[in-house]
Amino acid sequence: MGLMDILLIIIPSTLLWAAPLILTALGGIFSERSGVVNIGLEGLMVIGAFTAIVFNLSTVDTLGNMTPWVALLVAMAAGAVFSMLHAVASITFRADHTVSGVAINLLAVGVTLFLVKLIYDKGQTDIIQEGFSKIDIPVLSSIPVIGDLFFSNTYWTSYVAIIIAIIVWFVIYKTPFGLRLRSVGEHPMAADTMGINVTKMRYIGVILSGALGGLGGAVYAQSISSDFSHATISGQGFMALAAMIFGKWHPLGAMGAAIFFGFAQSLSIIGKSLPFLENIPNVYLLIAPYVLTILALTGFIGRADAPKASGTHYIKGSR
Amino acid sequence: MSNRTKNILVPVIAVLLGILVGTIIMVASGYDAAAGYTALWNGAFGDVYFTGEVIRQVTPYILAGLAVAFAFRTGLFNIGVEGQLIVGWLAAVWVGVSFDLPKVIHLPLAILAAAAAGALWAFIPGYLKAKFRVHEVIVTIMMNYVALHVTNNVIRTVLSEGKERSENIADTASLRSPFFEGLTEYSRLHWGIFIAVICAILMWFILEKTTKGFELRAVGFNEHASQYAGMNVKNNIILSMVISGTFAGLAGAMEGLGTFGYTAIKSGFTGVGFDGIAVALLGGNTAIGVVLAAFLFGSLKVGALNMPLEAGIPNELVDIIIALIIFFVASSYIIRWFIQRMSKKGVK
Amino acid sequence: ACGNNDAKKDETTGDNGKNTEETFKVAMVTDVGGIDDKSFNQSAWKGIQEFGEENGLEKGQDGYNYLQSQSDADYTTNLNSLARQDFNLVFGIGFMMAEAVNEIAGQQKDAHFGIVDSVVEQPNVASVLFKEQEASFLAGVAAGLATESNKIGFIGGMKSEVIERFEAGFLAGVKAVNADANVDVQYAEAFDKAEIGQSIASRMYSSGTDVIFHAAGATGNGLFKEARDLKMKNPSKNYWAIGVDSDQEAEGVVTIDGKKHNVIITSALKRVDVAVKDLSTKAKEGNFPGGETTVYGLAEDGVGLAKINDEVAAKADIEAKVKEFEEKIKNGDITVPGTLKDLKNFSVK
Amino acid sequence: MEYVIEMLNIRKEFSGFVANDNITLQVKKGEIHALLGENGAGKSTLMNVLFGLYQPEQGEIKVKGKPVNITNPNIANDLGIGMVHQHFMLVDTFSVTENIILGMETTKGGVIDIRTAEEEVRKISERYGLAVDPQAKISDISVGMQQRVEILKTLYRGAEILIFDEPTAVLTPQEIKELIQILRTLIKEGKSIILITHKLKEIMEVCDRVTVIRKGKGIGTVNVSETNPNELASLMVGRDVVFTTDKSEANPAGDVLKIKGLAVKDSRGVQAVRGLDLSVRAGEIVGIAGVDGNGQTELIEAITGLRKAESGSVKIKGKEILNLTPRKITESGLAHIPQDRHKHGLVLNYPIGENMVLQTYYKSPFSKSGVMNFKNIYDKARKLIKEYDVRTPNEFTPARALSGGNQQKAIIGREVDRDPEILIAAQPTRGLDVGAIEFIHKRLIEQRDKGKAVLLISFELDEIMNVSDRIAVIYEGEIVAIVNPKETTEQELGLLMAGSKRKEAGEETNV
Ligand SMILES: Nc1ncnc2c1ncn2[C@@H]1O[C@H](COP(=O)(O)OP(=O)(O)OP(=O)(O)O)[C@@H](O)[C@H]1O
Ligand SMILES: Nc1ncnc2c1ncn2[C@@H]1O[C@H](COP(=O)(O)OP(=O)(O)OP(=O)(O)O)[C@@H](O)[C@H]1O
Ligand SMILES: [Mg+2]
Ligand SMILES: [Mg+2]
Repeated sequence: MGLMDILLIIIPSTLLWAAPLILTALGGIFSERSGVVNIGLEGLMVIGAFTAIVFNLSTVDTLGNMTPWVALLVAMAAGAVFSMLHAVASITFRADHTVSGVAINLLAVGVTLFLVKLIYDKGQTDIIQEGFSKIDIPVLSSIPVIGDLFFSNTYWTSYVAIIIAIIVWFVIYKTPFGLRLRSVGEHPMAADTMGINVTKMRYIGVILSGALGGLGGAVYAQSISSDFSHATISGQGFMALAAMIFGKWHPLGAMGAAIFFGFAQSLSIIGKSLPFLENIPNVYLLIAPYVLTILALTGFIGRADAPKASGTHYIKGSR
Repeated sequence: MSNRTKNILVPVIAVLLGILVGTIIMVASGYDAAAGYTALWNGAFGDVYFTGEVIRQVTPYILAGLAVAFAFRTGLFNIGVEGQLIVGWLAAVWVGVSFDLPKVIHLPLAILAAAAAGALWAFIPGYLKAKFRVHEVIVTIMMNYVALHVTNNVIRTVLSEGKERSENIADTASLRSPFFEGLTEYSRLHWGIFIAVICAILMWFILEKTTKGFELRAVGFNEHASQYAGMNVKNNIILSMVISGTFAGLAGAMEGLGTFGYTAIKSGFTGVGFDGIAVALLGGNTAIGVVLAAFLFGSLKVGALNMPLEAGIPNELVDIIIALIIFFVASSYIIRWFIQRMSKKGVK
Repeated sequence: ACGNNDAKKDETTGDNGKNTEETFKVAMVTDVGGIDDKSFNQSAWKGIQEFGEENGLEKGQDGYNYLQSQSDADYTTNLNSLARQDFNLVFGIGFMMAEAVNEIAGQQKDAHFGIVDSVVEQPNVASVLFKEQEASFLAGVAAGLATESNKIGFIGGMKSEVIERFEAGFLAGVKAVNADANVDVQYAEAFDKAEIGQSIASRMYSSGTDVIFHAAGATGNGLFKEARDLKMKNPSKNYWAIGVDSDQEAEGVVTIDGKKHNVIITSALKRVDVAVKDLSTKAKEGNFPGGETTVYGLAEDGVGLAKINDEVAAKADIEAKVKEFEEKIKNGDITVPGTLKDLKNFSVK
Repeated sequence: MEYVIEMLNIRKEFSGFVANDNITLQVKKGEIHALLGENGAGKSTLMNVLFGLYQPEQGEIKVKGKPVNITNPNIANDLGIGMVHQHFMLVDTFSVTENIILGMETTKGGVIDIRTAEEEVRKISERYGLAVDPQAKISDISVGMQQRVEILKTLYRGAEILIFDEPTAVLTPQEIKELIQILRTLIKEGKSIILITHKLKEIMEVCDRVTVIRKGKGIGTVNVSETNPNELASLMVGRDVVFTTDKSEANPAGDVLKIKGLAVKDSRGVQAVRGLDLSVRAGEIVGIAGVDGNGQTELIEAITGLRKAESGSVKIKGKEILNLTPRKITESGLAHIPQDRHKHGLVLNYPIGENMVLQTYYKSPFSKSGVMNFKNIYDKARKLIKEYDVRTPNEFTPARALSGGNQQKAIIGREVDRDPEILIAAQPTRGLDVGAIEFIHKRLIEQRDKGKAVLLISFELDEIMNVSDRIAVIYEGEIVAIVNPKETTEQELGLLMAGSKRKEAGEETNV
């Protein structure tokens, strides 16, 4: 296999893996930038995946090939609503953010599987007929080399994820909303004295994380698993969390980290057909993505600092 | 109302609220809630067999909970308990099947091997955190996956010849107890529960009573002040992870030497390590809290298995209740506020 | 050793008078997959349901039932619960449950157990094995004849004896009909990771493979997804997949320009339902094969191949060859290798 | 006379504790009005009420004669009230401009228009003489600069009435001079100012009137021209206060601490201490005077083992301690009152009692073979709390809940009680009221009189002049002069600190 062939397989596969992670990690960024630790990303993805699949299955007859797109929106809404539990608990009720996040994860799995059994009377849903499929991006895919590598045999959702990452970067670093959001996560009291409603900003941050986490789950379900069961989301939320930290709470950094994870994963699968990797025992390829991540963090990324006030409660008038 | 009473009242109210909401969900979904709870109760305590199974399940929960709690108390978040548990399980079984020794040596050796393996697995994130300031959360998540794949590989290549499970461990390495089995109509209740309880006492003692514990907690709260006070911050971070990993490895030994008696390739995580996070948090990261929370969790989890059979209710309902209880405990501020109001009214 | 149990049994008998003699109750314990895993749990449950219907039983405590495990640690508890509920026959579905069945069978000596995909040597346990290799051999025949590129893929879940039988049989089948074809084998090391299945399939298809067979549970969902996606994008090309365990035809439907296509050639069937029903019937009739291992192969109708997709060009050819080999296997002319070691010495003459 | 601000009969409680009890404060237009009181008297609370951070239980606020209800900082801003907080309200990771415009961003098409904003900030800063770099990141600029940003924040919002809560506590003498200049400019531009400070000298210098509060109650308002520091101090404390600490002649003996050729780099890798020589003898207090950023922090950190030194030698009673661990150094007889009490001095989440044994917990009688003896620890803590007048509900209260002054007293108690050969006191009285300062100075001198060596690092020239027996002036990482406080003036010290004059230090250091 030539390099070009290898890249032709690895790049689309990388982007496919990365898309749900990017979206969910962006959600995490909104939440943590506002000062609320969100370990419940996994649960939010579960909600998104569940909602998308159920919505897709039940409306495909009327919505046709628009179904997956509408399902994304519905899943975002569901994620947003669900994340309000986290917001209420960790902001208004002053719950420990981590504890509340763990509860979100448990609750999401419990509720969705319970509902699947209630609705379908079985443990997993049917396969959706109308999901996201491989496409060649119009125009761009006809660019020589680059078009083949990056814009062919790929999924719209990967580009949606990348575009959203850029939008999130813009929102967080260029708009008044972003400035306020970050100030609330760094120094809520300072923000308060500047007339910014800390509680409101934090609620928005968490709800956005719910929407994006739901979107990530929905993208995963509709472009990869095609159904929903107990195993649909199994650890992707934690990988997204890792991508967020790896990317130093920066939208483009998180995107890069998610793509790196996707790349390492694809490499471990595709490695089998690479001449220089084919004789390596399978277990090394299997653990490579994780070991590479650890090495990358140790070697050249080093320390990453969370937003200063993340995980803390802002109580007016206390120090 | 004294603070102490409140501290006890809060989790109790949280549990009651969780059950209340669980009832509402059951009724709203058209299930018979009374039958559901009866089935849950019977599944956990209706029979000595099930009670034995509850305690059997509680055993690894206590240890996994202690592992998470210990790290938490020293300012670290060990999401890697799952991976440390898996390698502990493997190490225990490896010793259990590979040696031929008298029980007094074999069993302790197998347990120690598990503890050491868990400790080693936790040492890596601890070391990287101390030396390179690498976030322990990511490293422990990654180490979980590495543990899964590596142990599967070892089971296939070292513990068997391409098979999916190891041999059964020698009796001399087993925690199984004919006495308990007789007592509980053949549940898998084993001696491990004593190890778990001893570890809980140990954790309490280390953290609350020893100078090392004083240091570990101080480092968790304020690294700068600890350094100023002459404590070795880096070593303490590593030590904290190692102790946490030791507990996690022991949880693996409970599975390997007690519940199962062998190890098999896994296509996914056992979940015990992640449940340990919930146990620790529910238990307020204290030793006694962890024991109680593990007991609650174990009862619910084992009891839940009976719900579909006896009441036709999906056992996920119990997961929902557990999650809600954690929510309510976490939101104890609002419960305290409520108690405050109620008791004030009472005085008037 | 079971004084307690005996006492308990008597008590129950006294309580409701309903007992073994009147209704014959069966139940099964699944692994975490549940009874609709589109794989052997589902198939086993189908067998139990059919048995129940034929014998006028109802789902529930007094007829037929199942328990789903939430983790490996639950197998024992679930088996025990069912035995204690006086189910006359309790199945453990999957080789991972062998140890648990062994243990409980040792304790509950009066109850009867079945174990699928493994052997448990206890007088009150009937073990069920399948000759998966025979089904996958036929799948291999189909693949070998359907391929145009002579590149075929096999995706395994996790390495185990059962999956090895699938692999060995499949390779043998391909070899039997198409000496030029190469089979690219890759294991996902997971039964529930669709994205890994999809990436492996993507790799295989893009290097020219046109038929892929999977024995990987839900990981195989990714294979079907990839095949459907590629087909939709490139309707003129062939991206075939072969299903496993039950007839997975439904997973392969692609609608292109309003017309339905299917990317699944066929499925290698493992009729756990047949075996479970068969054993239950035997047990009910008092012929419970305790302590024995029953192997279900083509001859016993325990494995087989689903019907061939009409869209496959070589359909007639395949059907003919499959029929031919079916006969040969049934009458013992061919012994399909069940391990990779046996495969080396295998040849069709 | 017209008042811009009138706070009438303000009462503010914190769950039962009355922080402000019927206080009245009236500020005239165009004046600098001082608010004076001990630590914990209720000054910050009163100002937080005015700024809308707290709601008073009782009382009335009038702005320019009109009754107002200030329920949040936005309303205060709209009324033209701005506040420079005691603890800076700045986001470290933001630029100067971002901090200033936060909440009132200039936008163009929904996007922050940072260029225009920077221009605006530059204009305001020029007008009020507050030179700052609008693009600099907060974490990169000095405390003095940060304070200017705080002032700019209020001006950017068009504040007419500015509240300064202890602005000079964190500034160097140079910066204080500049701030005073800024205050005068502000008044000239028509603003009114409320100034909280513990430094009577500053009140006498810039203020027009002063309102004194004591233990939450208003004591009264006086014209500065009609009073003097002594009167103010006794009004504030409720008794007479001695300013220049009485002390006898020093009786120095042999060297306890001897530093030779010490070289240390700061965290950015810049040489901060360059071949510094200094010795401190038993029975004397050596004060280090210098402008912030001349290597004081690195010097202390190197001596105490918190930072690795490049080269040189530090000896305690002849024993080399350079680059040993903090524990070894402590055990060699060094005690250290750290400059940043929250970062280094205390584990805020630990009970104050356990903080009392932060360095000695592993020793008898506080522990035995690795097991703590909490009874002995808390016995000790109770003793120290009493002896050092640490005001806390009890020894089990978390250190976090104590006021800054009491936290500092606890640290001093702990350090002095260890009976060290050498005590290093870094900014020991920062932010404390005169009563507390007096107390701490007495303790330092007590140590000296017991024949111990004391090294005092402070930005407060008064403190250095009053307490030290010898003054070493640090400039760019070197000791450029050693002077006798009795034979020098603040002017001369100021010049030395600015590096414009060098005195032969050689023979004096080598006594
Ligand atoms: N948030 C709060 N909760 C409870 N009590 C408080 C709170 N803030 C202040 N206090 C109480 O009010 C008193 C006055 O505090 P305040 O901060 O106003 O003092 P201060 O005069 O500014 O002191 P300093 O000179 O040290 O700044 C304190 O002694 C404290 O007991
Ligand atoms: N959340 C709180 N609960 C109870 N008391 C509080 C709280 N926050 C502050 N306090 C009280 O407020 C007072 C704080 O005083 P303050 O912080 O003004 O001291 P300070 O001398 O100004 O500190 P610093 O020296 O750091 O400037 C303390 O007496 C403390 O008991
Ligand atoms: Mg104050
Ligand atoms: Mg103060």
